[in-house]
Amino acid sequence: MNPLLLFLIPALPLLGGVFNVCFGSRLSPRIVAAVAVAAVAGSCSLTVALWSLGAGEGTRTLLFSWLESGGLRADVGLLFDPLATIMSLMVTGVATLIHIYAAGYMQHDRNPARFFALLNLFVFAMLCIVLADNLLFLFLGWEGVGFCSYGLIGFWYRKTANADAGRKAFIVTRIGDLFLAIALLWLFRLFGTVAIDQINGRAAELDPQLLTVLVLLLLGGACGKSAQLPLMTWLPDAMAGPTPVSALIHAATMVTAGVYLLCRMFPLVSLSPTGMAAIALVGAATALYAASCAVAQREIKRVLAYSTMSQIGYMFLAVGVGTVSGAMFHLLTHAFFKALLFMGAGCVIHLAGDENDIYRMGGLKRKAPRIFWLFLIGILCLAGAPLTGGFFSKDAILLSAFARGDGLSALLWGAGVLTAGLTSFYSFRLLYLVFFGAERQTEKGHALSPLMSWTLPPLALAGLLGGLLNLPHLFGGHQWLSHWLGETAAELALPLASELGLLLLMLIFFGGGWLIAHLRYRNFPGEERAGWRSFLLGGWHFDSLYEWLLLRPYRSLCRFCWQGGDKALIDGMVEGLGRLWMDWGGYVRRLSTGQITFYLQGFAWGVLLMLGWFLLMAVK
Amino acid sequence: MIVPLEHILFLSAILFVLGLACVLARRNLIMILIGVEIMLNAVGLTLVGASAFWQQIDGQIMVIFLMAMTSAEVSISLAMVVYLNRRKGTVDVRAFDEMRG
Amino acid sequence: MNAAELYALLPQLMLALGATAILMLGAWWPSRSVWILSGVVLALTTALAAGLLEPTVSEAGGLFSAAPYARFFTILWSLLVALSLLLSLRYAKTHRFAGAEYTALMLFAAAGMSLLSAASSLVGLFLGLETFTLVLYILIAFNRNSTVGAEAGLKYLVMGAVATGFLAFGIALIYTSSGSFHLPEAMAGLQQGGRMRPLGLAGWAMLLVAIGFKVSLVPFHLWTPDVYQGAPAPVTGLLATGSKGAVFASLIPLFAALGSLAIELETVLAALALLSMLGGTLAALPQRNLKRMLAYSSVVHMGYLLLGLLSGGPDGQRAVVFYIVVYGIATLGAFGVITSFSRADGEPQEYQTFHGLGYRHPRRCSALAAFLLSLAGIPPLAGFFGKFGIFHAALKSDHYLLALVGILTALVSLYYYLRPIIVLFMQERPAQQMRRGWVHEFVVLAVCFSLILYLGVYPGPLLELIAQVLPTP
Amino acid sequence: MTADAALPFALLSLLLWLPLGGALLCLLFRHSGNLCRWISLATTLAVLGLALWAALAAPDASGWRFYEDAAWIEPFGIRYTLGMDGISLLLVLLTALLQVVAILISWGQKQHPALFYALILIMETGIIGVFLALDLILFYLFWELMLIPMFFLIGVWGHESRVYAAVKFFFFTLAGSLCLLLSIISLYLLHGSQTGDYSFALDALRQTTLEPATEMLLYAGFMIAFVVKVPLFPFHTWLPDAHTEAPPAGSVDLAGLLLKTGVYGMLRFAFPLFPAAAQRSLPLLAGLALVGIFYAAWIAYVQTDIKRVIAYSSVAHLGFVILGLAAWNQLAWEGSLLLMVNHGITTGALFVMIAMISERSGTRQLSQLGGLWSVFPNLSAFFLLFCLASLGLPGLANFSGEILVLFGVFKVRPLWGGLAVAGVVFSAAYMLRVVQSALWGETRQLERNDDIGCREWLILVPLALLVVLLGVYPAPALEILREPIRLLLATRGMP
Amino acid sequence: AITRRNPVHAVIYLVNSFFALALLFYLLGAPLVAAWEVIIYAGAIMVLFLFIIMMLELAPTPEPERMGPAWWQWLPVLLLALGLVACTLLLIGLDTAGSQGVPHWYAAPRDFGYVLFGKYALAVEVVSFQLLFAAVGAFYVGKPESLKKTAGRKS
Repeated sequence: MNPLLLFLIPALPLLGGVFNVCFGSRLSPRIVAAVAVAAVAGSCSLTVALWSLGAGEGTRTLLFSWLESGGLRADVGLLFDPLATIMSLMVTGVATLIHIYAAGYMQHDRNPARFFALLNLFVFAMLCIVLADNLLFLFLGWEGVGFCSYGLIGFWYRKTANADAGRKAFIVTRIGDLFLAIALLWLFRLFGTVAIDQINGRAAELDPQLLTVLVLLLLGGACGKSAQLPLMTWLPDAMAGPTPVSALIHAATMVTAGVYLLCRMFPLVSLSPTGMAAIALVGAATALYAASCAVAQREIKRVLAYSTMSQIGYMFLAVGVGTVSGAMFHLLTHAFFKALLFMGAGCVIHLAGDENDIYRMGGLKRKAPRIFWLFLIGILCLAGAPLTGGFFSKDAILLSAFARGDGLSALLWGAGVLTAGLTSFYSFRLLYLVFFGAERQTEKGHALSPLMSWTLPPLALAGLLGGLLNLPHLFGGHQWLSHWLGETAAELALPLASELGLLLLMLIFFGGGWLIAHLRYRNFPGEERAGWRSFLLGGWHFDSLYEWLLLRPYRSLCRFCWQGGDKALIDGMVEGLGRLWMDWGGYVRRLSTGQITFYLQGFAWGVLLMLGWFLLMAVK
Repeated sequence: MIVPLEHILFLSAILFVLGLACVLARRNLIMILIGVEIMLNAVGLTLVGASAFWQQIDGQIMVIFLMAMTSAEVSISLAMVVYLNRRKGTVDVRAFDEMRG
Repeated sequence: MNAAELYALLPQLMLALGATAILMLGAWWPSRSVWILSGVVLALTTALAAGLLEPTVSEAGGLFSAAPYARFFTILWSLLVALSLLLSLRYAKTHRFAGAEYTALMLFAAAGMSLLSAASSLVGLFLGLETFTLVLYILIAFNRNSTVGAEAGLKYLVMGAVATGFLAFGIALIYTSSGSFHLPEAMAGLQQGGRMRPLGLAGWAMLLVAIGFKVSLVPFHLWTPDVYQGAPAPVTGLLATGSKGAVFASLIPLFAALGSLAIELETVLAALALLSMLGGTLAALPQRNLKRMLAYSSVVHMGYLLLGLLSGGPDGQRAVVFYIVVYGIATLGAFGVITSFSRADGEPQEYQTFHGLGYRHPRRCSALAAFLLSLAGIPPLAGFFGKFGIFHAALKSDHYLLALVGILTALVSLYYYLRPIIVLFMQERPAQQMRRGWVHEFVVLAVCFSLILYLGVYPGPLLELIAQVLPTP
Repeated sequence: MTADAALPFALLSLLLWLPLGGALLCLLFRHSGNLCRWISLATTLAVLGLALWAALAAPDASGWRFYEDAAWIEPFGIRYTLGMDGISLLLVLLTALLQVVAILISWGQKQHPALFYALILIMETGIIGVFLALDLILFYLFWELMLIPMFFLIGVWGHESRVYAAVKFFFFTLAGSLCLLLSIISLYLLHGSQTGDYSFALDALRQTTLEPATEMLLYAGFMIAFVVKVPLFPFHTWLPDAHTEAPPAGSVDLAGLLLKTGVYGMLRFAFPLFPAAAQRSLPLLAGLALVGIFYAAWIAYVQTDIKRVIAYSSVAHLGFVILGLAAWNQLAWEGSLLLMVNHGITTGALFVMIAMISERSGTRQLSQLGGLWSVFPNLSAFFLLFCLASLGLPGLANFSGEILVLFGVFKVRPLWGGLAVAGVVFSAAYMLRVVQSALWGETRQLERNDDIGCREWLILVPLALLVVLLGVYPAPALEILREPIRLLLATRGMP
Repeated sequence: AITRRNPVHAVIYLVNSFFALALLFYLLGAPLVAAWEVIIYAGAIMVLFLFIIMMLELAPTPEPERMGPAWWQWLPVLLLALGLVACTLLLIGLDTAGSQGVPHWYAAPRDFGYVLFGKYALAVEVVSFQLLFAAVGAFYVGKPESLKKTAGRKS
């Protein structure tokens, strides 16, 4: 098969996007949506068709040289290796479903061209990240998804809050990008190339301390994109976008790009223990933090957003403890069930009459039983109910952490387990509040488009059965994913008993969370006091902290530079100089008094001075 | 030898400065012009002295030109004085300061 | 005196005799335009004669040189006066000038200026200078309806008379010291053991006062704005260009004759140049009257010229002569625009009368802008190469400080040159309509404008010509 | 030396004087604004065509594609020497393009149209002259020639405080120019006294041997002129005023072209003439550039006038360009020049768009704009595109230059590079603020409701295509630049 | 002469000083110049001055006392003058030529005329033109208003 066909994978969404940009506003919404869906679906089927190219070392292919100058060479080139295949399949697959869903979701929108164009472009950019064979091309995709996310979060731009959320997302992730860019520059300085495989291959030549710095920089980049501590504040706000966007970008794909990046660079990353520890620590901390926040959220999508953050924390943890397959495994399952949950949430919001607040929902189970069941599957996966995809992937990560055996790992493991409990609690809290109890919503709901409801089952299926991808030996699996990714060291050196014990522990935490949620929210009265919840609701008030710590000083700095620096100092100096000349000019001018006698005295003084000077000269 | 050249020059210099002082101090237009005449006469003295010193006639000839020139100037100046006096009714130079600055 | 010498001075004689003839005939047949136009023709003929006739002797009567250098300036001043006369055709009509007298005086002024530029002796210098000074006394006060004109005339007269005294005293002292009026001998006679004799120094001090007055160097410049403001615009044009240029033209042979003794005067000249550049610039900044601004700007330009003179050498001299030409054209043009805007009740001088005028009278106003920019030394106008030459010469002769001050003042001076331009073109307020220009005025302005542009783009030929006519090898 | 022997006419001279001819025609037919419009459009298009034709020629061994030399002012040793290598070519192309845009954007000029078009054309001659001249005085002449038309463009057709802005612009740049003149003359004299050959030719003057102190002094004189024009912090304050007050075409020319002349001057004259001094000045240059990147971005963030934001963004971008120059290697220099071209296009396009927006909304205040997308989706889409390009989104024009600069800088000075990257975040902050206030939110009071018309499409589509093309496939431009830059870097005294 | 308040007195004093100067000229061997000094300066110019003064004083002028300088007006001028005198005298005194004597010498009027109309013939021409134009100018400027009007109409 012609490797150049690989370029069609990202190119199809690009073409779709460009088509909709150029002509979308003149075509009917149906055609627009159809083009978008077709582009992504085509890309998905191509991925499947070209699957074989990705085996083993993978395939490298090159279209043209993007930037070439003085030793730098950045191609538009793809690296279709196992990691990329699996990721691109996930991206295109989930994206196809979400596109279809979106076609239904947006069918009342007057002009969806912008939406679908951006969505297509997003898929293109995401595929660039996934498939890029060099870091610069990856960076293109990296920024591209950032922009598309910006555009889509603020899609309903009339509300300033939405646009603000988009901007926040863009800028906060850009802070992360800054680190990635520095890492990129540094790597080029060190290796003279930006090709991923070369960098990975020669990473061992580097000084360990330098390596640590590089890894930390990469981590910074990943944190920004994946909403990890401390750059996580944008994700909850990003829920202002349309739900399919949240599902695609802020759950399944873009936010996992950070994880993907770290996996991509894993040969390099793994060489720095400090860096790895930092990654794991960030992951675990974020997981715990986000889970704690999710407990108190009131908006359905914000709950999911925090849960996404928390789950990505797990993935970081996985990378940090050295299991790429674990990370990728959780990434995949999470993509499925979280997309499912978001899309389900979209349906719920529709049904509840565009109501977001879960305290004002309830009793939806009777109204839409099918959605309930699908949502339940998602919740179970998220909470880590045994035998669901989420259960296996999460378990694999915790096992790996536990298996490392050192103190830090134990701590991380503990955090992971605690998080699992919290996850279970807030998942079921969500479920109960939305679907059980009395109907609390005031608005009348809309009917669901079939396009919306029928895209959920495949995802539900994928979520449920996702575990099969990397079924551990304990359950008779072959760990297909690990093998596909070429990870041989994934065999855990744990005794079976402790493995089982750990499983049991997980089960206990799952059950405990469920139980508490059941007791508290089975028949929820409607409101609960704020108190400590407001602290969690506000995400530990990180936003205000940043506002006080960074934004306000920044704004004052800006204003100071303008008024103080430019206007007062530089312009003041220049204008002051001008005024000085003017003033002196005024004095000199006043010498012309109009009096002849005075003018003649000027003569006399002049001649006196000259004579005096000549006298001095003559005497000398 | 009659006198050293110095003495002639001293005398003419003093005369010149006296004329200048008159020009500077007086406000009456006519007095200013008289001051100028004194200055020019001092110059004449110098020239005649120098002419004698170098035993050349050129210096004296210059004095003649000076005189001719002076008379031309004086005629114009006095015409101007008459003209100005007719316009402003005064010969005080302080009155002529319409333009300044 | 013989025929050859007379022949050598034919152009000047033509001017003087022609002036007399016009004066005489004008008494019998009073007509304004006829005499002014015949004055123009006469001046042009003179220029032609000076350009074509090759004199057989190099010096006439030991007073005036007939060298190419002198003839160059004869042509220049004749042309200048021709242009000024052409320019004043309408002006003379609106202000009811006596045509024959006016023409005769202007022509005689041209004769005086060219005599001054040609002077090869101190006597010649004195006579040339006095000739046109006398004429200017009258011309400045020529407009008998104007009080300011009379005041200006008075100021110039009194100051001029005193300056004449200084000039004569200076010449007398130098003569005393050296025993000769003829420039090379007179200057050589000042030397004593490689230094200048004290008497010579005293003489030079007096001489510099007179020169400083004529070309208005600080601190002898105070009369300048008043006289510029009061005098009729065409006369101011002549005063600003011809009288100053002629003095500088005469200074070049004077300094050339001085030779190495010039070092003695250097500090004083440098100080004068410095003061002129700075003082003129400063005083011009707050001006709101175009003529006064031009007066102060001329002070600055004289500072530049002095800087060029100070730099000496063929480069400096060439730069000075070129600058005189370029400055003359631009200044004449600027006053030409003022002339053509003038009305019977006065000339527009205050900036506020110029508001937005650029769009009512685009041709004249753009010409004015071009002249001002040329004075400011903005390429591609001729003023740039003028300044370029001066700074080039100054740097070549290691006058770094002066060159720096020159650059600085050139920068600051831009402000006052831009102000009228801003007023002309960048003000919303509709302006009053000015007089429609006469075709004569347009001809003059067009000539000045094209010269400014031509010399700004292709100054080579003129520079080469100047280099050829310079007095010293 | 002449590569254009095959051509039947002097291409460079034609390129140079054609706009001036157009300007004279405009002034001649000044009573018919419509005719002037077409004359100027035809002229600029012809120049563009010529420039494109010039791009087809191959460079000769010494790097010149075209070269012309003629005697001019013999007494001073000034010659009329024009030369076009890759750098000039690219910048001339940019000039030709942006001038067409400038004419098109001011199509509806009501106030004194003839003079307006004539001035734009005169400025084109000046700018092209700067990019082609190889004799220092000739260069200086064109350098100043750009000034007067710009002064009038700002002063006559500008907005509220136009006179202040025009005068400020004139003074800042003239102050620099005069230092340049002083340096040029001194260098000429030094060279003349050393070799006896008084010449202003660049090639000749490069052979001058200089004392380090003298070299530094002369170099400083050159650099002040260029740095003011660029403008580098802290000489930049004329720019926001000039930009804000200038009419659209003026802003386009100012941002797109005039600023470039400063950088070009450094590359073509200051660095090759004084390589050692240039080397020593690099840290200072880089420091100022870095400060400028941040400082300008910060100030841009709190501006209320949309034009001022873009103006400050220009300062920041030019900071990147200078930083690239300071890195002194092939990579960074190619990046700098590419960024310069890209910045010219994007910022030019942004000013064009601001003009269109303020025509419709009647204001340039960010606080009074809003919700434009719902009324003018096409217009807004273009605006968004150019804003994104300006904030350095990969795949669009600015990024390709910026990242090359960063690579080049980081290669030699990691600290500078690392700091400069941080500037990117701030650029996103102010650019998005503009997008936010203009496009999103509730729609405000508008004066017109029509989305972009035919003429505007004609302006925007080529610019947009270029922005994308230069972002995705800048190779042709880099190819043109490669050889000249290599030659520049390989010259005497340059390490 | 310079301190007199009344210009007439000043002129009379001045004539005195001219006579004295003429004597000096004669002593320095310039009899012709001395004669002209008396004739032109004392005879013509001063008489002209007197005439003008007389003519103008017919017009009512504000108190002549005020026109004279007050004592304080003299002070800076006096200082200036003293400084100038000092400088000039010192400069002259420094010159070695100063101490040499002026020889007995006599410029015969015949030689004088010969030089004047031989060597300086051109200058004489120029001066004559000057005088002519000065006369014209004086006439033009001095014309009374009424005359001017008729002249304006005629020309």
